[in-house]
Amino acid sequence: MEPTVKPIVSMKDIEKHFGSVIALNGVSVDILPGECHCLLGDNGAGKSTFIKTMSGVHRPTSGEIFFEGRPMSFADPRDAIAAGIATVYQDLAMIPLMSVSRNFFMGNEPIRRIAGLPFFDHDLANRVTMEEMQSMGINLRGPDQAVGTLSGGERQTVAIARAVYFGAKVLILDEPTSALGVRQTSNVLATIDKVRKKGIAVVFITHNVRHAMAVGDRFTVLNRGQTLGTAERGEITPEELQDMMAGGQEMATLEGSLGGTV
Amino acid sequence: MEPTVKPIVSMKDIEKHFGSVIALNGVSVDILPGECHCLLGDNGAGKSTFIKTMSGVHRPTSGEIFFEGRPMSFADPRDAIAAGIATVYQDLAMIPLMSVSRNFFMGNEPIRRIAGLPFFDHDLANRVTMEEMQSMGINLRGPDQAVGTLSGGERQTVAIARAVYFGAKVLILDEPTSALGVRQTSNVLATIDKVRKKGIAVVFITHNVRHAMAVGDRFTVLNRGQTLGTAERGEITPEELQDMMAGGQEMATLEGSLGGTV
Amino acid sequence: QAIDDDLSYIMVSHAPDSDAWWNTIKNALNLAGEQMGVNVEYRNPPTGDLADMARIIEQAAASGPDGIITTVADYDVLAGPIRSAVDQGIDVIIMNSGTPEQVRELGALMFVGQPEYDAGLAAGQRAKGDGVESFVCVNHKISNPVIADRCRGFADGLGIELGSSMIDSGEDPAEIKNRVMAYLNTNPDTDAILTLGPTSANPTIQAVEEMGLAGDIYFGTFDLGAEIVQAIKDGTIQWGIDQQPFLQAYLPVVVLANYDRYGVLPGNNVNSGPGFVTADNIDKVEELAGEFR
Amino acid sequence: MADTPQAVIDERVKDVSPWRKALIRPELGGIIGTVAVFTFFALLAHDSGMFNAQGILNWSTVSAQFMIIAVGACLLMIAGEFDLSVGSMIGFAGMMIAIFGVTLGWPMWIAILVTFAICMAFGALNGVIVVRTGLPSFIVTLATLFILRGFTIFIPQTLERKTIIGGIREAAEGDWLAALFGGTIGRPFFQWLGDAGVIGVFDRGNRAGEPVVNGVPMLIIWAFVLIVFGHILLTRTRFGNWIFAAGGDAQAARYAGVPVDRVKILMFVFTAFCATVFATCQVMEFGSAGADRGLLKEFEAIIAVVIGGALLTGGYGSVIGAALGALIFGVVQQGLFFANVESSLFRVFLGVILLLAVILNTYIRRIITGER
Amino acid sequence: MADTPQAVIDERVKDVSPWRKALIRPELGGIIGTVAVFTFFALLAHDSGMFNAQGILNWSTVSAQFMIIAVGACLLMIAGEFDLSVGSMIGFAGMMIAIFGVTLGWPMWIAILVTFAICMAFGALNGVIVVRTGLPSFIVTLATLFILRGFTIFIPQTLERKTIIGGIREAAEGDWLAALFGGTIGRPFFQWLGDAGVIGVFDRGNRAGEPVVNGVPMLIIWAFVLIVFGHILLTRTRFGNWIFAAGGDAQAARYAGVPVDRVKILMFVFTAFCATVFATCQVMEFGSAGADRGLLKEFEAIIAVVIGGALLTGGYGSVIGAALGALIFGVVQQGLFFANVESSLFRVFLGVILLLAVILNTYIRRIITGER
Ligand SMILES: Nc1ncnc2c1ncn2[C@@H]1O[C@H](COP(=O)(O)OP(=O)(O)OP(=O)(O)O)[C@@H](O)[C@H]1O
Ligand SMILES: Nc1ncnc2c1ncn2[C@@H]1O[C@H](COP(=O)(O)OP(=O)(O)OP(=O)(O)O)[C@@H](O)[C@H]1O
Ligand SMILES: [Mg+2]
Ligand SMILES: [Mg+2]
Repeated sequence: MEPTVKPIVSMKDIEKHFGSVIALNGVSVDILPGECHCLLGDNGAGKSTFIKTMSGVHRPTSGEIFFEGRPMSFADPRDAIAAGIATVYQDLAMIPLMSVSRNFFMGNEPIRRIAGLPFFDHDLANRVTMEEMQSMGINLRGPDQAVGTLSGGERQTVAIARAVYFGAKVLILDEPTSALGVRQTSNVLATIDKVRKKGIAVVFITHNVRHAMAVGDRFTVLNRGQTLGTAERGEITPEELQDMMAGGQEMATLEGSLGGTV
Repeated sequence: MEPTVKPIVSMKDIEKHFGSVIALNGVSVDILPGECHCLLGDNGAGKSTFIKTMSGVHRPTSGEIFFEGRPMSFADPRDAIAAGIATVYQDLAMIPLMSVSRNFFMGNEPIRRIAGLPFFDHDLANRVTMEEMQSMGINLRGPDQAVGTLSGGERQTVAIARAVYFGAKVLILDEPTSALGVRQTSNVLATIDKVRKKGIAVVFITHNVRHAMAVGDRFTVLNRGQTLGTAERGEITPEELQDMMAGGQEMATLEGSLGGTV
Repeated sequence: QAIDDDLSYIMVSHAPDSDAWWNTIKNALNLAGEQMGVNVEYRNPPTGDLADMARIIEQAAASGPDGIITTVADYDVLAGPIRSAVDQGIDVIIMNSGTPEQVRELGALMFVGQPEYDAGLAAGQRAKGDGVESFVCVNHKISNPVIADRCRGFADGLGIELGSSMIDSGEDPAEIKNRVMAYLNTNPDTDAILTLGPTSANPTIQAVEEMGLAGDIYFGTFDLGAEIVQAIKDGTIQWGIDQQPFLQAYLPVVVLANYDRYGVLPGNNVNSGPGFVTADNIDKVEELAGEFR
Repeated sequence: MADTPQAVIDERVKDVSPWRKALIRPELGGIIGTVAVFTFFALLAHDSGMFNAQGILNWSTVSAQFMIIAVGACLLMIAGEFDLSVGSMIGFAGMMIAIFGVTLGWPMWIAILVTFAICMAFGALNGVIVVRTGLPSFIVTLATLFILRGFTIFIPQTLERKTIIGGIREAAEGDWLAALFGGTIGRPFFQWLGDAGVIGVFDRGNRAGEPVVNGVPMLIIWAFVLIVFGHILLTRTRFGNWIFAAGGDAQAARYAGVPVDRVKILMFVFTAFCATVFATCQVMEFGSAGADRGLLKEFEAIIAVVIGGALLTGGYGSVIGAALGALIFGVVQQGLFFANVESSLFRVFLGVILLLAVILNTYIRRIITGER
Repeated sequence: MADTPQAVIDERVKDVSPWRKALIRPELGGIIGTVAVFTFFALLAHDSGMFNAQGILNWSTVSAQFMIIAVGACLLMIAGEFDLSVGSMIGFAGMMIAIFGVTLGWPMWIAILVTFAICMAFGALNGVIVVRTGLPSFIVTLATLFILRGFTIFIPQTLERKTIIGGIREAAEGDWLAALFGGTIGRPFFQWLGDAGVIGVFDRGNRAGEPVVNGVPMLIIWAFVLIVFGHILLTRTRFGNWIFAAGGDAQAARYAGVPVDRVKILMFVFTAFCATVFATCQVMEFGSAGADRGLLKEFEAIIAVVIGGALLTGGYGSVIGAALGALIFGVVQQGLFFANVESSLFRVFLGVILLLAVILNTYIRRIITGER
């Protein structure tokens, strides 16, 4: 955690309350350029809430966000996207009734001017979509195929391909592999690796330790709205990570309490 | 896997297709009375689909189900519930706009006859609900509190308490701990243990190996619609289970392919 | 009926599907068609929208009948389509509503009917003679501009301002009944009630009966129906304005058929109303009320 | 589990004051609205006769009409569907009774029973189509709206050559079943009240000396019976729990063993039943059936239910609330007449009240159910 | 990524035959319906004048009316909302033009512009309330339905003591803006057609010799322009993509940076714009505004859109489909007159067509979008 590289995003003491629910209770994390930062934690730990404050969906109740060193306050996701933070949400930001290429370019539609009027450039959109999907290993029947006809894994891949394509400075992936088969997972992990090598920071949320270990540079574990600290690759073993995620000591106590059945 | 005990539920060669999606591709599992049978597997492996065929939600495309030795074919969940298979679904079978006690008794409303007419016995329902929720460690403001005001974990607990209360012969829990904090998880695991000791068969779905190891007697791993076999406690280590779930060999190949970054 | 010249006439009314009064028209139309050995058709805008009616007249003209019988419910709206039909060579007879001037301007053959305003005016004058000084007009179709003319005519005949005497009663009988009762309760010095058709008359009869005002309050209505006839007999209703819808439908068909076959045409408009039906002349009306009367 | 200390529960319950707890209920919006509306008219129209015996009967009758269809619409809406064909059903049912009882001359009780059977069958058809095809009930019942209205005009037109069929009262004379839908009860009691001077008596006309109100119309009795039935069904029976469940989350309810399809179809049938009760009372009171009866009643029912706090998307609501909504609707409608307000402004009032009520109800509902 | 072999793509595309691919589109239901309807009437009413110049003009004009409001309703429905106040808005807009232009005597173009501004403001208000409060648009626009209709009756009643205001054509004489909404174009061409004997000519009166169809009404031009505009907006622009996204899943669209609230509000405004165009054309053509104009038009618009294949819950549909739906609606309505079918049966037909269309469309949509 030596500050040799300046963090691209720096979240300080973020708290987020939903009414009486305290989803985040003071979380600080730095994201460095070109690293793959894995965010781990149990269900409900606050991972999704945390990255949503980063991408402008939620405003933190308290705490500060610095983007490239400057304090930042995103009013809505559009601002964050404009600044260079692309996000693939866990609850897939895909619209099943729309075609793949329309989904791919949703919110970033390519424009071609005809007689000075801005039109959606369908040709470009279709071509890019087909190319990008192919390079992710997904063969579409055509760019106008509805997302609803894709499998869950394919949908997830479209979402990732989209975020990658719009080449953000920070790419946030909220459990991108959770709906994927092993082969597609390997594709995604390889993509993360590729993206990271381009110097883009990747925030990778998962609760699968093996997936995290495969590509992560640093690991932050959240537990019940608080961070259990950030570890670098090599400082920690998969078993230790797993323990931290599942509540570590408390789990051990629990296993004891089940009365020797373990 | 010696057939000393007669299985209470026996699923033979179950296949389930959704249109072109093959969710289950010939899965056979026996559930013994009083055992905690853990069903593990990656996301999308078919775990939920499998238990839904067991509980009457889906009809298998092919394959047979034996309940207490007799072939069974449930037309809908009501039949399965009547036969003694209670299920806590992953996509919580709770209705947020309804009160806790109404949810608790949904489909099993207690009846008190007044002048020969059957009325919903609210007093009984309220009393039972408060008691059961207390015994699960959840303090309600009152039995008429809406489920929507409960936290995700609390809702899950209501669902489990409900299934336990209606004392089925087989209790199916689809990722009951996924929305729970550690303390509540320990409560659920302790409950599973209690239930099992009463002689009730528990089918426990999870993708957390530690949770499975804590209470499981036997472990079945599903992978992409097929079973990788059933192991008994002691025959298998947590690491082996984890490997099987994540795709084992295929994962190793993947880590290799990321080119020495692992 | 050996005449085999295949004449066909279309009648276009301004009434919504459900308006009961127009049944008499339909029935008379069919009767005339049978008797004269011609084809007759009845068309109307389903919701009573006059703009839709204009389209139906255009449509009728397009289907090339020998004659069209229609109303001038709103001169502005209907003048164009009617004139086009006339210019196209289709004989047009105006019935029910319209004025002789409008008929002339449109180039229609003749007019059979009772201009709404004039009928209201005549009724108002009669009521004035009977000593009426204030009234309530029960309008069951407030959004329809045609029948509101009856209230305006009545007020003018009495020589008083319409003001808030016209109430929007809605079309539900219980609501009509209770609104009339509410009005009469708050305005106990109301001398007279005017209803604009069976829809508003029937519940109003019950309202005055229930309030014990039957026979006591001056009650006149437009158009007839079984209940209205009974109420006239009972003395609850002083008079019903009968514009003799039978004639409005029957005569045009007869005139058109004879005009087409033999080139004969009456020289004048026919005022089918207003005829006042009272307890004295009710008997003949009674039998066929709602069907031909 | 038996040794649970009761004290703990009590301790938690104290968190919310009993006062607030009694207050925050689905009907609260309806109660506030009712109080507001009555206060408003008490100030505006207190000397107009709105609150004497006759005036009360006046707005009660109108409200009772709304209540009858609101109860059906309310239960159906809680079960997660709604029915736009209520108005057409009212017209259709009245016409069927007239055709069977007058045109065909059947005994009135047979005419009424057969009409109930036909209308409830149409209700069931609505339900079956919605449940089987999964189409939104808006579309399915919109189609029924048109189809039934078409038949209501077409059938009498073809059979009788008119669209109003009268003579129903005469045909129903002395019929045991028809008596349940028409007329009034409690006449001696009101006569006594009149004699005692509690309520006014007619002082002119041919009924001078009779009390101005001579009984409670059967319509009001039906409204009362249906509200009590609906309320008990919804809150005190197993089936009521299923209604909530079916509307709250059909899938979850199905998993829990609730026969959702049956519940929804039955609620469509019940809505049709209420519409037919409405129609029967109407034709018995007014003696005639018209093809234009019931226009827009579907909206009025939905508005009453929504003012009463039910959720348009299902799973939440109360019959008492719907009844209060109907009361508000009726009182506002009649009250404007008593207050001598230009009657065409009624629609404007109605729209504004609907908006205010629904915003208030949303707020109350969020507090109760913890919706986000 | 550049070295992707194009061949692979082509190989996959072959899986689905191009024929089937061209066929399976949102408009398919509308196309099938149109063909069916025309075949039906060609058989039933071919000799009734339905397909001569005048007859074609007749059902085209009626269809064009439906199309104008269907375009607005279609885009709004795709954006996930719907508007029950369209019919009232039509009555209200016509009345406003009449009041400004005739009663107050303003120049017609100012009257028209002010009316557009007022109506679009009401549309925006609908949108803002729906978006801010999260209430269902059914309820919010139902309130607007009543409020606008109330004003449409109340205002002229108060100002002019009648509910119909005439004299608009005279007041609009020579007005540049009014000319865009009334009258016809292409007169010389039709005169030529008439002279050539292709279409009939008037044979008497002061227009003898003129063709019976003397031009294309501006109404049809407006319908055409709005359809083209709506279709291009929806399928060829960035904003069109946002409309689909807003209706498909508002939350997902918001996350992806689509300004969902703005899209929805604008679509409410556009619907109000279409309704006002409809009203302006109507008053310019007929010269008077009545308080009953536009009754039930909201349902007709929704029905046309749904027949045209749009999804009631949003996110799916096509303007061309809606236009075909409007065409079917118009042709059936007028065609039944041509075919001399009892007019009360029209509603029965409409209901049945609606049901069949929506079932067919659901089936087609499932194939396209892979819905379960
Ligand atoms: N909009 C909201 N309103 C209220 N509470 C919320 C909201 N969003 C999240 N929460 C609560 O905040 C807590 C953290 O949720 P979050 O979704 O961030 O967890 P997570 O770590 O992403 O879990 P998972 O692994 O299941 O995705 C949970 O208790 C959740 O119920
Ligand atoms: N109703 C359905 N229609 C079509 N496909 C379905 C349906 N239900 C499930 N599937 C598919 O079947 C496969 C298995 O799904 P299932 O929900 O059983 O997985 P799972 O093991 O429970 O995963 P998870 O851990 O995410 O809950 C998935 O590919 C899913 O998309
Ligand atoms: Mg999450
Ligand atoms: Mg699952």
